[in-house]
Amino acid sequence: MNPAREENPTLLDGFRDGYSVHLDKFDGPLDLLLHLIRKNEVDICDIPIADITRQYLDYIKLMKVLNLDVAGDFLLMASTLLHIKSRMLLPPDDEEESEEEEGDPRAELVRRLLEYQQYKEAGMVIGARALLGREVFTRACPDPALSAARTEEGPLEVSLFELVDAFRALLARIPKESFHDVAPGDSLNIADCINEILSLLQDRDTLQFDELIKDELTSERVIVTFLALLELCRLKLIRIFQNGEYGAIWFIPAVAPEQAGSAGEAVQSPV
Amino acid sequence: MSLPAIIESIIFAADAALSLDRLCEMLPEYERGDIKTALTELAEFHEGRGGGFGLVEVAGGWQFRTHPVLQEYVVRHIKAKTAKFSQSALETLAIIAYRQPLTRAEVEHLRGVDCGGVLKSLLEKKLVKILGKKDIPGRPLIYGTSKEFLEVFGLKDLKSLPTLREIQALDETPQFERQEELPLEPDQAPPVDSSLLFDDPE
Amino acid sequence: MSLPAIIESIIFAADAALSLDRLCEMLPEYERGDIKTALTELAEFHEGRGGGFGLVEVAGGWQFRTHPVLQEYVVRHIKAKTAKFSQSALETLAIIAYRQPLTRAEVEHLRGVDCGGVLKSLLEKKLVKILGKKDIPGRPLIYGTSKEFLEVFGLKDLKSLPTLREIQALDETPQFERQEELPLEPDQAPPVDSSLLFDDPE
Repeated sequence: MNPAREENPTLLDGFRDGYSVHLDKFDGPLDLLLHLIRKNEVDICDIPIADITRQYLDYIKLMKVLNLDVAGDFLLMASTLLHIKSRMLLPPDDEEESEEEEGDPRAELVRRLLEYQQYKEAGMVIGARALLGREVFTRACPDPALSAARTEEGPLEVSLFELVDAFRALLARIPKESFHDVAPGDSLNIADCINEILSLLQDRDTLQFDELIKDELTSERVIVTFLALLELCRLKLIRIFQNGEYGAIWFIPAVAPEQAGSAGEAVQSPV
Repeated sequence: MSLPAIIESIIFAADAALSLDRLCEMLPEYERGDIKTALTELAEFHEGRGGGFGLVEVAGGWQFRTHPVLQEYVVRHIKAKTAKFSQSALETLAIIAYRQPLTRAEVEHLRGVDCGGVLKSLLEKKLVKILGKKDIPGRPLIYGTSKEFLEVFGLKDLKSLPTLREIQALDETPQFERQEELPLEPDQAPPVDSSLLFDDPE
Repeated sequence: MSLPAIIESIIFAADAALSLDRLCEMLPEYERGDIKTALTELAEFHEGRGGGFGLVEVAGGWQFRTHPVLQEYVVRHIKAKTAKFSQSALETLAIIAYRQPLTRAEVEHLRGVDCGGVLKSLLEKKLVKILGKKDIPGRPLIYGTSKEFLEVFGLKDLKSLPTLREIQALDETPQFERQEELPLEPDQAPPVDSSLLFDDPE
């Protein structure tokens, strides 16, 4: 056992005194650090970094002893603390000072802690409000007058998350081979690109190839855009023009938006 | 809090009319007679103030109801009720959004059920539109999402649709396994009686 | 029938909060100014009469709601939602509420911990919504709070959230210091005088 622990009260001594803590309740490394700072009654702006680092590491060991999952975030913070501690032990280096001397190596951590503390408290304050369904209730009984007539539907209300989630649930349900492109590669894929072109064409009649790639002139982008255009051409959704040799490539929607005919009838038509 | 206020809040939040018996059961700390008096007084109070609703006794229970004379106004609201999406509408819309342009047969292949009705209602709601006809035998119609679709979902363009991968990423925790061996000092943590640690002070 | 009574009946019968705009739409025969005045007067009247419920402005709309102090009695008949908010859920919500729009990475930077799971459950509870994508490399999703957030937390709008400065000031009063000694779960924080926090209909 580390003899130093005898002199310095640590987190573990706290446990022996019957002070109990919900080990798994620390909401991340910043939360744990704040707890240690409060427990040691030190100034957040002047953290005794050696002490706090030691207690922090003790805590992580404790989590390991208890076979709790030590999340990567906790370990990341441990290395940050050790880094700060080592920088504070070093005598001030003149050269380094000129480069990046912002003063205290703890400054960034203190800033994060203060900011985190703000939101932690804000969370407690909003959580203490009188919440609908918990402290406050609305009328649960439908008015008889309302149940009499339910006719038209009002505006649609659905969230984007519900839409994606519905799609995700669907994908989970059906066999993979039903899809031609289930898992699009990285950020770029033809389907996205087709969507992009279609949405641009909703507002305008003509588009230039260059416009589609101007933001992101990479070979991947050019190829994907080109393939998307070929696909749209094949589907006869767009037509492509070129103003002479080496001229700009233009394309226009092949079908005018309103030309599609009556919706109801269209759906009924044989597929 | 006063007994009438208590009774009012219970009846207000209840999902059906409440009988005197039931109210007495819920408020054992009050006399039945007092509860009964409070109910009558409340009913009289609301009738007298000429507001939009009153406390009435119906089918053996007490309930707040809007006044029949105001029904004309109350019913105007019905049309404002926001429409909820059915699961099948949502699924179909999702398929079209993520796989457009595609035909009805392709939608149905993915969902495994007939989608004519759902598709029709999506077209009527103008969330989906016909983009053209596919150049294959039968020349089926090709569908895609509309401008209204973007408006309903508050999207700037189709490119802003979240990808599946992004939603799936919410379930994944970034891994820091490699750091496992990082900074901890080699000495062992002291043995701790772990039963102690979870002592809940509450 | 008087305008206040008409408005009262419409709001009372409605199954969601109704905005001033919506009310004006439904009552084209009345002036917007008169409707607005009637709403304020109604809210004051209900507050003044000390009944079991009041008219409050939430999420940009008006709705009758029970008074928080009567919770104890109301739940004798109906079940309160036991959905508790964990500390991480509240922290994440607070960050999103105060800093929106922001990405998952930004939330995680502020909390110092992975937030995928929390974020997903907030999305599922509809307290948080996807606002779109940020125009930076990788085009990450950006999040914000929803209308449901305002409804559940009884807020008129985002501006009625206490400012972070006000919250800090709270922390400096001795009243908050007592929490030092408490177990670390926010659920067990002492009940804050809810009348303080309940939005007065204004």
